[in-house]
Amino acid sequence: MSDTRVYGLMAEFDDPEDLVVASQRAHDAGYREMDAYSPFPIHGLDDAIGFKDSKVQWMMFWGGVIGAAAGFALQAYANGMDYPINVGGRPFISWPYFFPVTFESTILLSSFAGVLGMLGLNGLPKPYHPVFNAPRFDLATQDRFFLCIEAKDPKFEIDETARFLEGLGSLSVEEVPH
Amino acid sequence: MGQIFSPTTNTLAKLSIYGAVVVPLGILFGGSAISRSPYNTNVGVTLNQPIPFSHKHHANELGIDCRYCHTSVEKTAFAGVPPTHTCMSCHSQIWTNSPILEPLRQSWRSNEPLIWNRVNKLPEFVYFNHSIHIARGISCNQCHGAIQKMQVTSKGFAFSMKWCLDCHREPEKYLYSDEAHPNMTPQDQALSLYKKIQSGVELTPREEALKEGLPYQATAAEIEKGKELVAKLKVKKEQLADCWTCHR
Amino acid sequence: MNRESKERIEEQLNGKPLWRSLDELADKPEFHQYLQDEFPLQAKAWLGKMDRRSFIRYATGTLALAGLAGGCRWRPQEKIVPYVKQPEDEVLGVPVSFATACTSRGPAIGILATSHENRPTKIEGNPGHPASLGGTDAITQASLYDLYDPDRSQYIRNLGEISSWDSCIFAIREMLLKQRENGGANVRILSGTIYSPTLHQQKQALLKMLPQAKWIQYEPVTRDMARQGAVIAFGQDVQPVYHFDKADRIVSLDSDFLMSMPGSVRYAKDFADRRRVREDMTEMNRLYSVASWPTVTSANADHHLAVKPSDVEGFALALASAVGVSAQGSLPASVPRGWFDAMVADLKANGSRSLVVPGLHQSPVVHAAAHAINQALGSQAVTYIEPIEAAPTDQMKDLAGLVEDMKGKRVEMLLILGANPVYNAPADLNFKEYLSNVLFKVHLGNYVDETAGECIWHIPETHYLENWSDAKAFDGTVSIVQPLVEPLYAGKSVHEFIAAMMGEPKLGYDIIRGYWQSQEQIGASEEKWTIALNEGLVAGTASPAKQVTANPRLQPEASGAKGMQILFLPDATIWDGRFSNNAWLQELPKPLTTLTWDNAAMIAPATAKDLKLDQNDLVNITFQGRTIKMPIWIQPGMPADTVCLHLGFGRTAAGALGNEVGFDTYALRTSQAPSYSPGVTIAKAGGIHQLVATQNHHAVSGSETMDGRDVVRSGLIDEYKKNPKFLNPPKDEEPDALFEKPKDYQEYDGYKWGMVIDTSACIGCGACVTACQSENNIPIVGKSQVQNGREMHWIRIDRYFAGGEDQPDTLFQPMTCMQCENAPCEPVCPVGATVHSHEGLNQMVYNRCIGTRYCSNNCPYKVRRFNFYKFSAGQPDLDPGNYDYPSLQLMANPDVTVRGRGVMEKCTYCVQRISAARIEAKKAGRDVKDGEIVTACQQACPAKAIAFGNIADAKSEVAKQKRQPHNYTLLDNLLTVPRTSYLAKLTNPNPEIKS
Amino acid sequence: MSEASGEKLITGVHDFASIGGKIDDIVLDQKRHGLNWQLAFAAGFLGVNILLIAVCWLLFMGVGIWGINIPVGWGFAIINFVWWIGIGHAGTLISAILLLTRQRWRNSINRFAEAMTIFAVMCAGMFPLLHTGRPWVAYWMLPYPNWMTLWPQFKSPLVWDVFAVTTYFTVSVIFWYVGLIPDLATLRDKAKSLLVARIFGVFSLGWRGSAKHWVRYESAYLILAGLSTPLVLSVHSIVSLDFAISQLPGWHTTLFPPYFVAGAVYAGFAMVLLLVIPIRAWYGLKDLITMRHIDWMCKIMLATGLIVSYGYMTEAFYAWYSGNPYEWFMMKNRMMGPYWPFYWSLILCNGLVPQLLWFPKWRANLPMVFGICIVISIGMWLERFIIVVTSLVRDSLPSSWGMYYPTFWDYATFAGTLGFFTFMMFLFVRFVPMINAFEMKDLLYKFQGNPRKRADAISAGEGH
Repeated sequence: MSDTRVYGLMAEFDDPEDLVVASQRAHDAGYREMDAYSPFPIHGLDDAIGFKDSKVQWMMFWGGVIGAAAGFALQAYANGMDYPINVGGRPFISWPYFFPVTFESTILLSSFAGVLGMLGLNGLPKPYHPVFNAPRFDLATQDRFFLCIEAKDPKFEIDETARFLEGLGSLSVEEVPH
Repeated sequence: MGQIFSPTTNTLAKLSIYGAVVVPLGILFGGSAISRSPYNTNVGVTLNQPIPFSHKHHANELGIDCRYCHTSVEKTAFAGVPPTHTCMSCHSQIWTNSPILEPLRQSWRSNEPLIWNRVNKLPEFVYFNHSIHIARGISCNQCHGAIQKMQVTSKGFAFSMKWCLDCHREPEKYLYSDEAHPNMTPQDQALSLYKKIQSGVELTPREEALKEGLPYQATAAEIEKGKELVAKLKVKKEQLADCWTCHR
Repeated sequence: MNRESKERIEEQLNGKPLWRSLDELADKPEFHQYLQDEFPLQAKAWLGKMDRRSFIRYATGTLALAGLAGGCRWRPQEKIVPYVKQPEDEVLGVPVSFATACTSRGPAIGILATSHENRPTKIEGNPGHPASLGGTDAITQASLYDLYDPDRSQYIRNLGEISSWDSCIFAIREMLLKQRENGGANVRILSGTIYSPTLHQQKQALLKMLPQAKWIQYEPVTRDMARQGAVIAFGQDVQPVYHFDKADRIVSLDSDFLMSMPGSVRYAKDFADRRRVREDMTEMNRLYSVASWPTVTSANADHHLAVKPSDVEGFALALASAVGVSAQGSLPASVPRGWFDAMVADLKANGSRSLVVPGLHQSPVVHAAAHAINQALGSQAVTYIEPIEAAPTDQMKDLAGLVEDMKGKRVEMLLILGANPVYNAPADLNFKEYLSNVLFKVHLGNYVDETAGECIWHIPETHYLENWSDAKAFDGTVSIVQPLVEPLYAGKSVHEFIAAMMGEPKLGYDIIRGYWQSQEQIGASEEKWTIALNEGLVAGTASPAKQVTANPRLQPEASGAKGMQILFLPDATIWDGRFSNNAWLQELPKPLTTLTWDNAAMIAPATAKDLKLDQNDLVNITFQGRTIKMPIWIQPGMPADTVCLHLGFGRTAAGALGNEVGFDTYALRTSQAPSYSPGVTIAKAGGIHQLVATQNHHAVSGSETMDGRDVVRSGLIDEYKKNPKFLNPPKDEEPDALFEKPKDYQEYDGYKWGMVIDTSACIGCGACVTACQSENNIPIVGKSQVQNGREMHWIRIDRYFAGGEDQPDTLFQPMTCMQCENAPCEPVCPVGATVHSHEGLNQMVYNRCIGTRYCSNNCPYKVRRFNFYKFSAGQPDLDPGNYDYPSLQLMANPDVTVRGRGVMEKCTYCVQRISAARIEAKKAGRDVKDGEIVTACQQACPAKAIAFGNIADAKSEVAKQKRQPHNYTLLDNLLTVPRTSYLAKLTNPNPEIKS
Repeated sequence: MSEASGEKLITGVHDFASIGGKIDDIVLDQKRHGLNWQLAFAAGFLGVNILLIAVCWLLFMGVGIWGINIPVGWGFAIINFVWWIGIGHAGTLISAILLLTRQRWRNSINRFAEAMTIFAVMCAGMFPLLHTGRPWVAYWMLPYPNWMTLWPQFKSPLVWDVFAVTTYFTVSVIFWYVGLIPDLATLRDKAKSLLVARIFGVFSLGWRGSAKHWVRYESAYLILAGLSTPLVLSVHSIVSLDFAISQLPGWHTTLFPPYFVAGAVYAGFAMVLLLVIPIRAWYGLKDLITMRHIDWMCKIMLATGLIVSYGYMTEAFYAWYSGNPYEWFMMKNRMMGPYWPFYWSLILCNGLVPQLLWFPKWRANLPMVFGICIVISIGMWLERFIIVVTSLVRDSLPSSWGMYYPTFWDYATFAGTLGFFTFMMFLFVRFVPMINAFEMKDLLYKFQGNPRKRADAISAGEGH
């Protein structure tokens, strides 16, 4: 049964390893709706909270494919079909000549897909987010490491969960208001 | 320092994303729409002229042949604008004291030319030749719109390069010969349209479109005939679309 | 300035056509008012504006003068201004051409002048005229610019103040009446050489009225020497006419008969006709040249010797005695004996088909000797006629006499008709100084020049395209000069002036018609008159050959002179200075030197070494006590110990463009030594003057630069007879293209335009360059821009030397856009502004060009030209002087876009002419005939070295020439497949002479 | 990268906070920017003004104000374009290629180098635009539907340039910005005033450092790097095709692409060092940008320098070996023609001087390194001059040969872009964290574990 008064409970650690261990144990304990926060990427943290995602890679791949197709199509249509013009006796459609632009458009669309995809999937831009309500959360981008179990987790029960988190050797556990 | 933005900013953020997509597109399409509108092309926009000359009246109601005033239209690049003398050849007899013709008489007396505002204008680097188009039987209305309907003359079509190329690339869609009068010269055919309109004979759909100054989609059959005509007139399609055909 | 007065005038101006209004205006007080408080130049500027107004009035419809303004609508509403009454004969937009004659350089050259809506826009040769045969020279082409020159004199001036025709003629009449009392003893008239029968008659009439008066003719470049030579040889003055078509062996005694003689244009054709080698025509003439400076003629010679001016005489005498004329004189040391003997043998062997041609600036003895030699050889290639000057005299002597009279204050009234003695009289006469002794001086001329500045009255003279006149050609044929346009300014022709002065004012037409009324060739017959006008010549006026026999006493005069010699010559482009303000001629690279906008002291490389002089070094040249400072130009092919100075530069009152260009060499020229003389010293003055040539590299074949480059091909006719393909050896391996042409281009069955240039026929005179400039609205750019390599000529004449520096062989190669089928310029253009047409033209679309200049970088022939500034508007330093200038707008060819700033341009094969012909053919339902399309360069070429046409038509001239075994394309290793190809240059040297 | 060497990448005793502080305070504490900054910035600003004047005059008069002519259609504009683009390449190389090859030492300089790339490409981008005769219609090089039915001519290397350079610029900006997001978030959270916090807040897009974010973030960042690598190689290859595609002796050679890329990296690293050496001193970043970094950059310059020199030799060799008189003359003309001093000073600058970098003691001598970098920058500029000008002045037909003399306006425009570059660089230094803080923390953690733990351990030891 979840709790709607708060967004969740936020535990603070001062060591990356502690955070990984804590997350792992929270996950083992059956918590699912949770997230860990750190100033820099920590290897294994995603597995610890049981998070898998490879959408970005695929978006970039397809972005590239579309870019390549569009790039070549544009040139073939423009110089080959819409207004074919003889320049120095070269063939109207000539892939070696069209390669550079095709290549560049591949890169361009792929990187757009990647970045926009990454932001989109991360739900950014999102200037307001409840976790910022946590009093010490501004350290999350500096030198502290946080684990937040969210209230929407079915297993979430405020006192129970608080105790559980303190048991993980956190420096402090605080409520994150909405 | 905790929360620095209010929840509404998230909505703003989302909006800004849509904006980033919509606004540029809007500018792009809006711009091109304007550039194709009469505001830019002057199609159908009438200008103040010293005399409100009516093609409707002279060409259609009176049925004066185009060549009476535009003498060199089938001989040279320029159609030619009539000298005062041409107008006076009639107006020394009729409407001799109508006020709207005063500028004309003034010009005649003082040997001062009439100064008209130019309606149809191509850029300096485009070289258009009336005579060859007439010699292919292209009606005036094909480019100038429904002249015989114009109380005051205005531009019939926006002379865009694409528009010219439509015909220069596929002349077979526009060249035709009048079934009714097979052995009429192309020149006469080009200028016969008005006589037909006046006599009220049955017009072919193509002629109907020309009369209205509307674009016309040639039928498969007509295109076939057009192809034959192209071959007969030894029109070199490829050469027609070469740059130096119009630009030098 | 006074606003309302200006407005008032402008109203009146708009009122009536230009040409009448100016005359009338000149008398209106506010007009004077206006012009006083306005600088003349600005006055000109807005008078110019009127030109444009009236021009618009006359030219309905759109004329492409505005350049590349782009197609946006935020432009002033354009007007259409039709005629009130349309002239009967005029069909709008159709150029009309009239036969008349160009008299800019004196003797007539028959021309057909093209006119668009009453504006002369192009000058072509008159195929029916003996002096032209369809060809022209650069000066004739450029005479069109003179008509529209913004700096032309536009008002009658009294002591520099604007005055009126009436007050002027009144003053002159008054003076004349006074002078009549003593039979005009104190009246002198000074004119240029008279070639006009009518003018001659008027002269006689005037002298009848004033029996004591004297009429002097003076021009800096005369045939005084030739005249004296003829007298020595024949005891009378006759003038030779050469028939190069009948000459197999030609010896040029320091003559430049291909370029700077009366009749040169005709001579060039006759000469070239004998050098056009074809598979089935391998007989060539042979030209020996003995020259004191490198000319187009010596450059085209099979054997050429560079000798001092004075040695020519020795050579002539030696040759004379060698062919059996009694003459004393020994062969100069500078001439190799073996060379000479072989030549003599060759001449004798060819007897009557040999010809010796003396140079106009050579001494009388040389002329006499030449006549004697020709007679001794029984040459059929020369005939003798009455001189074409109406009254041949010793001009230098007469001028000296005039100065004497002025000195002695015996001259009270001096009428100077079209002459400019203050500038070009010999220095020792001090003409300017003594002119001040004359009270009443009148000057009639095209410009307010140095002389006008010294005169009381100045009257603008009409251009030959503005007036009625007549003139004799080199062979005596008379042409009627008819106007194509009313005088642009308050001009009077010399005929009208004299008539008015004598109290019977008449229109030019009546004067000329009146004269011919009295001549049996035309008489009263209107039909004959019309024919004469239409054909551009009066039938049966060619002077008949005279039978004369030469028995000259030939004694050496000048020969054996020691030390450095000085040589004065007219300039190749601006002649004696009369064309100084002609931008086209100033910018036209001079043959061989490719020098522009300057003259220089030409010396041989060897001499330069002796004197330790370098290109551009300023030197003091001292001759007979006078010194001028000018730069050195080191020219291969100059004889040692000779310094060659060209006349006509250093003007002070030529006009905005001509002033202060080059150095005034008249300051050294004396009446004793008008052409050449020893006794000159050259001393380094320190400092340099940057001379500007369009081709800075004396690329000598076999040298470092030409090393291995297959650029120009030339060889001996004997080789050719053995193996016609010897200049076209098969490639060891033919490289083939990496790609296949688009189908519809391979299969296109329409016209395929192509060009062939016969380098054996091309004499390198540069007429084509100016013709192209005129036809295609090519702007001039000025010295500083040419120096920076930004000249705009679409066709250039490349000049290569072969052999040593002292007496190199010269090869000319006209270069235009090659219209390559695999054009390297095309694939690199990012916007497709230069692309290929189905007819094989390399199209340059100005209005699409964004100006990356990549095409030019990638053009191996470097024939593309770029508008680095708005050259067409005179930027950056030629304002006024280009197509935005009102009077010059009238000159523009309406069928060609005037290019704006930042776009590339190049030769188009005169596509406007192709289009016109194609459309006419289409309307007539036929194909374009061979020869129906003639490019501007081809039409102008006096030697007819250029062929153009449809190479798809095997019977066309161009196709025939392309099949010749010595036809080759330039840089074919690059696989550009040019449509322009060359016929290799073949020479016919004497096998006996080992070089 | 071994642990041992890795540790040397951060000197001095640091924990997450102190490293963050060192980087962030430069931005947050504006008082840190003293006279040095002001002087450098003033110089840059002067340059910007020169640039503005030069460009206005150019647009008013036309390209005639430059020294270009026929035959030399391209002059300073294209030389500078290639030079600037080349400089840009070091940035991408450092951030992308070194990331892929897991060269950890890149972390302290990549942000800086990327910024340099962006500004260099801006400078480069100006020239092709300005050098056209009619810049106001230069947009015709872009494909857009129009009622002339005209398109760019895609077979032209100049259109490839347009696409390559714009793509390169866009991707570089994206890459740079993505790298910035977490650091901007840090600044947001450290900011003292609400306004500053909000500004950084807007730009950091609400980054929270969540594990889920990091996963996607890292994969996107890595693949971006993967894309940038071929991109950077392609860009200069394409630029080199401007020459290689043509038929001009001296341009028409397949050697160009690799040798251009090497040259680009060469010049780029020189520029990075020119900027890094003073700035690390001014802003006390010696702990983060250590001598080892400089040492490695010197080695890379040495390597690329050798490649470039090899390029010169190959060029000469093939000119001779081809047996093509035009090619061979071109080579002789470079060495002995009117521009011979340029060629030999090029060999000196790019070939000989950098050989000093073989010696560790020179690589450790900062003034010397700085000097060498200047020499290399000049040398690389000369290389482009030689390629563009000497090939054009003496082409196939001796009749059309000319000379090229740059004018005042050529120099002014070039100086102007140098100023613009400095101007932008120092704005960047002042308002954006110039070192990638989160990667440095990561680096610190990877090589030293959690510094606080270590500190506790030490104190515990003392407890005994």
